[in-house]
Amino acid sequence: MRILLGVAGLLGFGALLELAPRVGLVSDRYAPPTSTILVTLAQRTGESRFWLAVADTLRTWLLGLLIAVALGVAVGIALGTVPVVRRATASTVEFLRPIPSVALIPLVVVLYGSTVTSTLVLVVYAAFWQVLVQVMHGVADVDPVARDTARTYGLGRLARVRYLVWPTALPYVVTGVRLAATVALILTITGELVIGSPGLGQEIATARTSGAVPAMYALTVVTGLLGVLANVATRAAERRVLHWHPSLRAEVAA
Amino acid sequence: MRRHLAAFLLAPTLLASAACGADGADEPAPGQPDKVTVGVIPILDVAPIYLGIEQGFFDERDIEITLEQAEGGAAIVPAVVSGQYQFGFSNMVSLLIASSEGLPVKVVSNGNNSTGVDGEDFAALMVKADSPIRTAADLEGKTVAANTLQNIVDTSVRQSVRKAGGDPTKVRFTALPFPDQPAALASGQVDAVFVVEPFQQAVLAEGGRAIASSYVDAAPNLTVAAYFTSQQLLADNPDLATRFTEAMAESLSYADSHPDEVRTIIASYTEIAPEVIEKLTLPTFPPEVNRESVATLADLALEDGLLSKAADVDALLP
Amino acid sequence: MSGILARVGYALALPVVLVAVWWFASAGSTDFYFPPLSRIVAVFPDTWLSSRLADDVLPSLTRLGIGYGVALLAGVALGLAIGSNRVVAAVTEPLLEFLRAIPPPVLVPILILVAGIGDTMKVLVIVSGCLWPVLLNTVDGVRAVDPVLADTCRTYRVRGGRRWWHLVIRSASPRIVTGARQALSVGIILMVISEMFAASSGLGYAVIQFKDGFRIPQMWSGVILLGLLGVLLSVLFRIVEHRVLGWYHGSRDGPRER
Amino acid sequence: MLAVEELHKVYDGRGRRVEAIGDLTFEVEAGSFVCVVGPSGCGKTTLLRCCAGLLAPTSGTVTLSGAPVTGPPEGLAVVFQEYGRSLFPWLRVADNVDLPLRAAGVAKATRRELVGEALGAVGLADAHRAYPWQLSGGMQQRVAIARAIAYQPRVLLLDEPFAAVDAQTRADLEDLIRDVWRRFGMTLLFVTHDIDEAVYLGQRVIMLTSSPTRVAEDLPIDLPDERDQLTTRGDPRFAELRGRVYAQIQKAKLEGRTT
Repeated sequence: MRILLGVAGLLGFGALLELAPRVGLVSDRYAPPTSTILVTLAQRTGESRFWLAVADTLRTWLLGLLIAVALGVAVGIALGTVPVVRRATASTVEFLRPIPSVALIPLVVVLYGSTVTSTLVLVVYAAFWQVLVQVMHGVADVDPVARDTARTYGLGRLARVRYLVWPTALPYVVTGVRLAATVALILTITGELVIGSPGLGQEIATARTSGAVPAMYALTVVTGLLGVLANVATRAAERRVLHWHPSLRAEVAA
Repeated sequence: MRRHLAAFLLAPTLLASAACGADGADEPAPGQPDKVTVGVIPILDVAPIYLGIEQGFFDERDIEITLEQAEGGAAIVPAVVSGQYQFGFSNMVSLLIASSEGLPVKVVSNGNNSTGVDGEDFAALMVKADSPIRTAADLEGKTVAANTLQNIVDTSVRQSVRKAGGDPTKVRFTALPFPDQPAALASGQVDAVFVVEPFQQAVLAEGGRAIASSYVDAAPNLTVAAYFTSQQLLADNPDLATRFTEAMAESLSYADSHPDEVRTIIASYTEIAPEVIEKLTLPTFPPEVNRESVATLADLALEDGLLSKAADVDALLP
Repeated sequence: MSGILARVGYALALPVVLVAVWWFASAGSTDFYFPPLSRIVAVFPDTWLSSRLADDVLPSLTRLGIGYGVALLAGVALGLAIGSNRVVAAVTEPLLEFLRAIPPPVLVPILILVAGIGDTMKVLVIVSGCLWPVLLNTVDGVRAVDPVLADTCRTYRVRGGRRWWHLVIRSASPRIVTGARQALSVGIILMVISEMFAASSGLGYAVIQFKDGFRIPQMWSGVILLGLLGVLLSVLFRIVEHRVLGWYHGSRDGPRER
Repeated sequence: MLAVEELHKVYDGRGRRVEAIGDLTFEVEAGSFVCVVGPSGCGKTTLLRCCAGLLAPTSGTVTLSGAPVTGPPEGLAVVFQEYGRSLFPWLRVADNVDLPLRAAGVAKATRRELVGEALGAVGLADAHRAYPWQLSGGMQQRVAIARAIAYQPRVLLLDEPFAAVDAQTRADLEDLIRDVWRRFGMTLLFVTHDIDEAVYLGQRVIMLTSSPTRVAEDLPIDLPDERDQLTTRGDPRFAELRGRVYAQIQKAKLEGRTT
């Protein structure tokens, strides 16, 4: 029953967008009816250029996410495990985290022009913090009693990380990756849109400059669908990775 | 490169970018043509280089060109300086500002000039048909759209306002890409636009009317834009630079003498409808840069506060 | 006393070191795009404390304030409606999941078409991004209202506006605040992005103009200012959060005073 | 005052039909203190929620001084077992007590007086400005009771109110509730699983069978009105009555298992 209602909601929204321009509520030059958008979308999916753009976006997104997660986990564990280091770096993390990644746009454009590197820097910067914060919370969540027992059994620092810190931090890492994935996708497409590196974002920019309004809406719908797919995929991956884990994972307020 | 060392120090993310590295032009093997990337803007003014490639003027001189499109001169200059592009196309004011700010840029060939005829130039300051604005002086307190700011467009428009007896400091500018300007003007979000072809036709098609030919007001036979490179490339590969200049000179005179071919080539790199291309007013493509016009531009830019100190025009021009 | 000293010491140690490293590493730099930090700092006052403060910084912050405020109100109102009505929730859920997934900056070109290039467009861009975190967290918050507290309200006939405030909104407030914090970081990003498209004022616009004007030290100072703004707003948010959720932090950490 | 006639309640969950209450009929006279006790899981809480108008019975009726109860009626208050969750954590103690009065539109001066008196009655006169989470469990339940008193209900329903507090606090709260009952002349329906508590507090004890719940026995408690933890609990009559109730509950549990 719920699914029916959900579909009704979507259709209702589609119908609203269909009628608004037809009935003259909004000029159809700026808000084409849903049917035109879907037709354009169908046409676009026929062209290879569209799939190339999707591939570019996915590649930049996943590469950026990968770098961010690798850096985030490495730095997170490095900073998190040693209490002194953790306290010393806490303020720096709190200082750098809220800096909006888009502030780097002029910088990267000047350094790397409108290439994938520029967008990658944005994506990595934004996604890195999501992972780092969760990992540091995960590492801090290690039960002190467990840590002391491990030490009494003579487990070296590396062994402790492998057998104690990592399993405890894993649920946080996975949450961090899920949050990072969403942010990474947003920054990937934003980078393509504003900087002009190849991908869906740039397709939207080109559609805009050539005044192809229905194409702009169609591509926006695609970014939305991509976002939904990303959310579904990361949540599924999270369930699979953590199925063995009693769901005591706490999503720390990012 | 020292830049990556500096990047390395700055922040963890730039660490990531250092890993990706910037791609510079690789030295061509002997006998192989120079692989060269040129940054251009997808507007009318760059038709000659497209024609030059088509006519093989560059192949004859062992230059294999790929053209990359960008928003405006301000975006192309850093790309040329960083070596991402070897040559670039930019309006004169951006180049004047860049060189006065210490950027190692050098003009290697003229780009294009205004027609020099008031009211029949390839670019114009335009308003809506029913707009109360009659002359440029009426723009005081109004908003004018320009593709990027601090470039030749706002400098020339200010000169038109000055010439019409208005106070240019009271005119507000908004950065808006050329393709968005006709719609913004039609819907009244901006009071006036300065558009080059083919967007001039688009505004005319919607009943817009020109109130000034700012490029003509700025200076007679104004050199609007030019092709440039970095001092770095001039030092590393002077021969490539001279060959590029010769090829460009040939392309420019070819374009000047074959206006109809200019129109057909435009269709290849823009999404302009053929019937509109027929009605376009073409700029002129003299091979030589009009030095006085550039000097006037430099004075205007200084007066408008775009330059922090007087520009050394001779250091910039070939 | 030493406790505070240690805390301040820890907090300042690394930042001071990093700034020093940046200062000396870039001291001799003649690289056009990596000017010495000393030059950036020297340029900072007369770039930002001049007329630009009123021409660019103020408009940006006003637009952010209005957009964020509208998104907060709309988000909470819609969240309350959706969270408390099962049918409405079922109908809107997939639609919200889709609209939430659209990267907010992508809406800028569309909003330019629909709302032009003036301040309305910029505020709408900020609202379109900030709305979702608040809305979705409010829905979760409303659903997490304690049934015993709800029964208490029914028994004592606490109804209407008073019920909405004391039962629903106040018990959902911890989640709403989480949403508000996420919305703030999105808001800042959208403030900058909306000024990079078609603008004649604002922080994002100013930084782009410096870039296009090849005034790199000023551009860097703009980037730093944006960073400081991000940090300042997150600190301000934490202060407000502590006042609004004093009871919540107290109840979570267990009775201390008694 | 409060009459329950042939109350019947069935929970129709997904594929599971649970007959919480079979057939209950009893009456609580005005001003009396009636306890209800039964084996765990015999629908005591369901009964109380039906009486409070929070839950609609499948059949049968509950009437409060003649009027059928379809929703939470006026002049009725409830004290829940999870005291922590029935107080507003974001309101100070005084505001928690004051909220129902504000909802009922009582004048400000009267409200301040009622709140002061109620908090005084439960021994929390100095805790006006504290937050609930700053108080111990027992004190939080006192706030809930104070809130009920201030509301001046004709009927007060208590759903195992002292189950979640330690023994000593429970004894104090038992004495407090008796004192409150006598002082404010309310009608009380007190649901508990603690047999001793039921006998110690109630004028009557209604014993329920296991589900489907019926009234096993309605036992008047003829202990003296003046009661205290030492003498009353030491009284042989108390032990006798307690034994009676205990046997009845054991019987009900056995029946529950066999049917």
